Amino acid sequence: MSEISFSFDDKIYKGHQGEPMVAALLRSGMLSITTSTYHGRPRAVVGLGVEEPNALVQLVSGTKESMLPATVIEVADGLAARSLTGVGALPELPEEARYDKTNRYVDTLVIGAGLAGLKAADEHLRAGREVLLIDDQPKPGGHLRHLGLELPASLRDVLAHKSLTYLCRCTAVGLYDQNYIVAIERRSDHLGNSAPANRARIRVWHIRADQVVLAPGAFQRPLIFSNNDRPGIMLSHAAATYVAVHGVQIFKRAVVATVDNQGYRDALRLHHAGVQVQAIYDARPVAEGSSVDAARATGIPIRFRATVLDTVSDAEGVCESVIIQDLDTNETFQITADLLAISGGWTPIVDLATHIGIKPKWSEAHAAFLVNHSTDRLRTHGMLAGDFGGDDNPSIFFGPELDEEQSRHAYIDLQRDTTLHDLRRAVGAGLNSIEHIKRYTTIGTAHDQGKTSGMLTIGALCQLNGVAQGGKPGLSPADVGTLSFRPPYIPVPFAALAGRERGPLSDPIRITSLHQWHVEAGAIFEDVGQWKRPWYFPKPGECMEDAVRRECVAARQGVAMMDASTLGKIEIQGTDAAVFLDRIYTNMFSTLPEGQCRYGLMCKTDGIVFDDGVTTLLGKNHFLMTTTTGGAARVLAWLEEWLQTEWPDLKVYCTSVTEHISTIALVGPKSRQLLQELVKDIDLSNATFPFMHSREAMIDDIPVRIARISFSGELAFEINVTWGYARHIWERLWAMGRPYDLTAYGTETMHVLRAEKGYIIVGQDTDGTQTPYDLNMSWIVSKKKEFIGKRSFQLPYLKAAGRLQLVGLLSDNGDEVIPEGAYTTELNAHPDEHGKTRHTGFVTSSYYSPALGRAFALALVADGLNRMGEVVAVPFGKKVLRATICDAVFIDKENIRRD
Amino acid sequence: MTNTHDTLSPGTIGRRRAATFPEQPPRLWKSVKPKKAYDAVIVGGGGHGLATAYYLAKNHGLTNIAVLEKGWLAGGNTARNTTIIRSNYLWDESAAIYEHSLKLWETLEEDLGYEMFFSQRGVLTLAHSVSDVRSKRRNLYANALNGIDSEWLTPAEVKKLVPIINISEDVRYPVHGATYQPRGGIAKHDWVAWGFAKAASDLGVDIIQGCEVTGFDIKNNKVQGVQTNLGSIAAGKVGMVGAGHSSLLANLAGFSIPIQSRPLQALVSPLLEQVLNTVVMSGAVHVYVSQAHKGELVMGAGTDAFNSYAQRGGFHVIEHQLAAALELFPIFSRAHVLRTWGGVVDVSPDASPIMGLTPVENLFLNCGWGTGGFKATPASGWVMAYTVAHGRPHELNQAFALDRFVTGHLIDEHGAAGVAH
Amino acid sequence: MIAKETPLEGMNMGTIATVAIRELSGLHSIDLRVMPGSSTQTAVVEALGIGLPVKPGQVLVASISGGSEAHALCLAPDWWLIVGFHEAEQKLAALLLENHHHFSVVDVSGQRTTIELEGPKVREVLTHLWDQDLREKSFPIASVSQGLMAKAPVIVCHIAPFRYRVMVRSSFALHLWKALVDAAGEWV
Amino acid sequence: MLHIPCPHCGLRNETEFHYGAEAGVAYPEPNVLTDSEWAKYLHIRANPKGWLAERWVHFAGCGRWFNLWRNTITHEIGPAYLPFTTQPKKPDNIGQEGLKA
Repeated sequence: MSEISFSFDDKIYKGHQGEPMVAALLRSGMLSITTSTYHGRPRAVVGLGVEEPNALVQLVSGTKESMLPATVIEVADGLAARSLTGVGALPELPEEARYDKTNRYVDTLVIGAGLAGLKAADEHLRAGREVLLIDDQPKPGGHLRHLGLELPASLRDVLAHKSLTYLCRCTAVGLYDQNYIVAIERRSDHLGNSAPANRARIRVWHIRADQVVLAPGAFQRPLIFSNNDRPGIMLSHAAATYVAVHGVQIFKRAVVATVDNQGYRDALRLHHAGVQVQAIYDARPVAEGSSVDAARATGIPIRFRATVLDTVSDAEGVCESVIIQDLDTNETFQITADLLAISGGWTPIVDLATHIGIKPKWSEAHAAFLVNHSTDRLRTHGMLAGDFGGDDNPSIFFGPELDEEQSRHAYIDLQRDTTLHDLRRAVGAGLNSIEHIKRYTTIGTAHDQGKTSGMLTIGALCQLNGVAQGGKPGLSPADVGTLSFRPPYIPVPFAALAGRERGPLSDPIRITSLHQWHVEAGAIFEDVGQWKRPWYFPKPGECMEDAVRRECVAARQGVAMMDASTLGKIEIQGTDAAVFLDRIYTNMFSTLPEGQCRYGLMCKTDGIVFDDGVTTLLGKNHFLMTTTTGGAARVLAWLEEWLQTEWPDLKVYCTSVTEHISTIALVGPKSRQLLQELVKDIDLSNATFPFMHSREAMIDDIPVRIARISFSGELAFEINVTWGYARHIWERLWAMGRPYDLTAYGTETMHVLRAEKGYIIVGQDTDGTQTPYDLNMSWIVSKKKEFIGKRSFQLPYLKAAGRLQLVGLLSDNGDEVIPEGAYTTELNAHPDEHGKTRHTGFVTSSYYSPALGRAFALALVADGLNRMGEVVAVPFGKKVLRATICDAVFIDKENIRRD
Repeated sequence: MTNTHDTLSPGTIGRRRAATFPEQPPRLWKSVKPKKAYDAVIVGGGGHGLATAYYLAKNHGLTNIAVLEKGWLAGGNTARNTTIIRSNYLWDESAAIYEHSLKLWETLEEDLGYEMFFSQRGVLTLAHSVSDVRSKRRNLYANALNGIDSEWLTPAEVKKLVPIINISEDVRYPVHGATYQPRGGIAKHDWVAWGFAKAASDLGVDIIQGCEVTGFDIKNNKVQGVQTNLGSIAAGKVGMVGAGHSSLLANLAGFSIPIQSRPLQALVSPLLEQVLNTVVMSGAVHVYVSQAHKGELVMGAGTDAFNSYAQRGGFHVIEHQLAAALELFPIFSRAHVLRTWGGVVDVSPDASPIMGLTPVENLFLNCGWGTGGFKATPASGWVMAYTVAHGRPHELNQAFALDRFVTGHLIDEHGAAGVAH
Repeated sequence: MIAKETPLEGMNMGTIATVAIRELSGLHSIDLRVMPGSSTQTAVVEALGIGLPVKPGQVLVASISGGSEAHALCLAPDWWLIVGFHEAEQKLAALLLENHHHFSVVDVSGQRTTIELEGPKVREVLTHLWDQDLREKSFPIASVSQGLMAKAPVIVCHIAPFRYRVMVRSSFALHLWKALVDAAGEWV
Repeated sequence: MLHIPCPHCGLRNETEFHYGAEAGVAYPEPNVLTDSEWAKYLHIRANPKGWLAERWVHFAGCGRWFNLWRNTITHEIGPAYLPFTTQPKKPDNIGQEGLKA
């Protein structure tokens, strides 16, 4: 292991590449590395891994991770960190690291590369299965690593098996339905400065496994006693590992307090590493086993029915001596110790299993909650399943009885600084559910999510309830139940979960075949769903208002063109196509002659307008439906739903051609003349090619379909052409249109033009509450046939008087464009005693019309169709405008211009 | 007691301790065993049920009442929501009840004598497209006529209020503006329920946990009481306030309601130095975020697509939500997801609640709050207490009756106002 | 002849040593819808002169006149995409006029474009964006599947060893291209 | 992320599907219904705790609608079946991941 330097709280430390940061700090004598979140008490490392409640740091180097336990940070050259008091900081620096995600399907996923996991992997490999083995440590072996032992050769062979993939530094953070596992692989932090720039720092694995094996191991748990949070008090397994494996030599005299044989094993390791183990205090009345015998043989004094009651600190708050209580006589005595190693039993890591709702079961024999599970899909192995190995015979003991004052310093959750006293208060307040107690005390809600404090809480509640009920034993942990564990198992950076969905990749951008032209022409775009649509095309120096006026004038007086390709397009074929459309649309399509187009409106079953568009009968039993831009997918899904689930007898097939066909709208009195210059094979005159007709034609040997459709009321042609030729056609028109001052226009001008004609936009002039009647479109509601939504028109409210109806609105001041969304009121409306003013409707669309030379609006007004000519008030901000209700068609009511 | 808690943030970079909570009172509520009979029984011990019981006792003098909770008190959606409080709804009927609620919130801590960390830090609702702006502005004008405080902020003003927001034009869905309700904010959800529970308990209401209703005693189409796992309980009147389980309760009483139960997920980060003093919502990109009193970021997601009572949802919903959040708040990239969880919300066809009478006499219904029920807790309790006490709806819940689905008079909040968080 | 544009204009990047990503320009494709097992399907197959795979997910490669290959992709029980068969529509034209046959044929050549990925890292790149099972046993050569890739609707075909085609809706093509290039960041 | 068995495409992730609520609610003859019967068709769908026969559409895949037994408490997936075919009987708890409904 190469020696490197890293910094912690601005001081330089030496360490071995890859070792835990806390090991290097401890070796340097750095014990108290932070102070606690609320009480400001000095705190040092307690554990070995993600369960660590105290040693939280922020990375100052690299990605500047906001909060990590220093137990899981592998030191590398250039690493810099600073201590935290349980509150993270978010630096306002751009995140430059890459994050990615991947998907993996596998026969067997084994979580945990300790002995149990490796053995399970071996079994599955032998059964001919492909195995993915993930483990959160840098190296396989689990506890073996903490013991400084190498893997046996047989297990090294497992790792080398061709059907096994092993991912280290990879933590399963969530187990979801149908064996879906989310895991987080840390790929570059441990490399420090030598990490390749293009390497994703964290990879999120989405794993789907036929079988999942959970072998996550267990955490050692602490004990509850007074002043149990002092630096120098450590879980025994952690203390022994730091001393024996990582060469930490700062502890001279140790005391071990235990409830199981693990304390003996760790005492032996400390002893062999040169620490003077002064005594083992075992809460049990008796202990047996090889580790007990071995401890005895070394001469370490062992005392049963004794445990730690309190600790005494030096001026810095560091543990200096320990007060031991005899559990039978309650006598106490003091013993000096700079290390108090605690072994409170094991808490198997049940988290993942509980994510999908499995309830852990309390085992008296193990003094632990276990998940012993074995189905075809999910199995538990190792400590989680109760295989504690060794000679353990743990006691259900969480700490001695403490008085009021002692309980104020007996910490349950070190990160949250919550004490036994806090628990007592919670119980005293009448709370008996562990969930209430968690919420009252905040135990288990900090960075470590109660990995060590959860079980202590349960233990303490058992004790407290025992006291409350006036006798022992009180509740069993089985009665209290566990806290609920929720994903993720460890905190996961937002950036990792966002993964690749950053910036432009956060949501697809959809573009048309003509997009690049629009970009080059300087278009300003608007987002319409996922589409980028040109909003307007400003000339140099023009503001939006200028550009839109110019575009409007061109369309009404000359010729203008827009990209209408985003409209949804659906081919509908089959002998029942017309019957089908009759059921879908409120109006009749079975009467539509071939080669002609018809505007249609569709409702949902509730009678509310849902989409609209023009449908053309291209040939026998062959329609082309257009939908709104936003409605394309919705409408196709709607058609398919009815065909598949209600009317399978109808012979109809629907196919989306939204992208296959690009649509160019050529609009204006000069559009025919211009287009005829390019179209040689058909006559575009009104007599041979009337309004709402569709024709096939050629432009430059490119087949196009031209329709006399107008969304502006002007003479207009929609040119449909396959995606690959759209730009050619557009540019040809553009070139040929120069003498006509052909003008490109965007959606804003389209909106003005259509509003001048009173044409609705579904979703703008409707809000999900309008029937066709409300939109003054009774003409489109067929009386002769049944269609979806018709029945609902009979519901009382849908046919009630006073409904909002679509009308025009002209403000007294023609220069003033009424804000869209503004409400109408009666002229003399005033706020009532509650400050509310009754309104009568609202403005849906509002623009300045160059053609009218004034502003105008569309509005939904109560009973509006019967109130033509009436004046309403439109209050907004501090202003009140007066406006007159009028017909929603402002231009060319006689429909002369379109021909 | 309002608007004082936000000053705890030093607003400077540097190590600091997290804010602490004040001590709780020595006793919150008494857990009791059910009596044989009550004047009224409220089924469901969440915020709404407890508030109903409290106002029944306080406003209507009915104290021989019980709240029956099948699990632990307020352990359902009350414990699982993201605590956003606002009243700037689009439709008059919605605005009226949510504004009534907000007014109650403004004096609730004093009324109950219990601190709930109600903090009027303001709620921003972002608009990300031209059409988004149009509908948000309509909302703003509607609020003005309904006497509800609401302002329009330009992107620059948004940035001034929430400096960590990215208002660049280059993000996938840039901020085009926002409505802002200064009186909106957050409260500490558990404490709200506990406050109502304590106050109700102090007024003599029996709070009974671990009591699951398994049936209704109905004679001549009139409710006589409920059957529970703890035995039969006679009741003159019964209020069903069972949130995600409403349709099951209705079925037990012999009728059907238009409710689907869906998972709604939320998440929280570890404690962070204060960076966000305003609640920020964006229906368009599914971000609902605030930074709680102690410093954790609290975020809500959208509902999962399918019916479920499992109190958990899919992780993809969370991943998608975080991607959207980072677009708006690049500074969050180094924050961590500490914990995710799910609730079961009852969703009605028009995303508005259903409150009032049922086909069974003396049996009353309050459900369908979907993703937005927390903010309505006081008003929901207020009007339900009235409805239970008088056997007819309060003027504020008249429009939310079950029969609106027959008349067609829906109050369609998802049509125009986006997500009802 | 006027050149037909494609959404990605023949963009290509990467190397076949790891992964090469390129647009295949101008693949003709038609959507064919017909009731499986019907006499119409028999007639359609006869008129086309190539077989149709039976199960959704299958690809049938057929030699057609001129020595080129056509691919018939079964996308649903009654839905095929026929790629690279220019004469298909023409061959079916007469049949369409017969009243008793219910089927539909739609030229969708412009609806999608095809991105081909090839190289030893191809699966690693794809699995970054594709949440379906790409293991050989689940998705062998001559398999096809529809789904979402970087939220864009796509059809994925396993064409040959270490060679896949992703047919993407034209409006999403540039988005998907960027996503693929991003996903391949560690290899190209 | 549910893993849903499309009858045509096999197991796929939930994100490829849209949900369609209770299965087997046929479109009624609208004009013979009272307003309240019509409202029931429009708005009321089963919402049981436990097994629910529900509709899904594989929108991102084959585009086909199908029905599925699924448990709303445990998220166990039961058999899928096509519209207009006989509904398989309500599953016993198959004990996926050992959960009991």
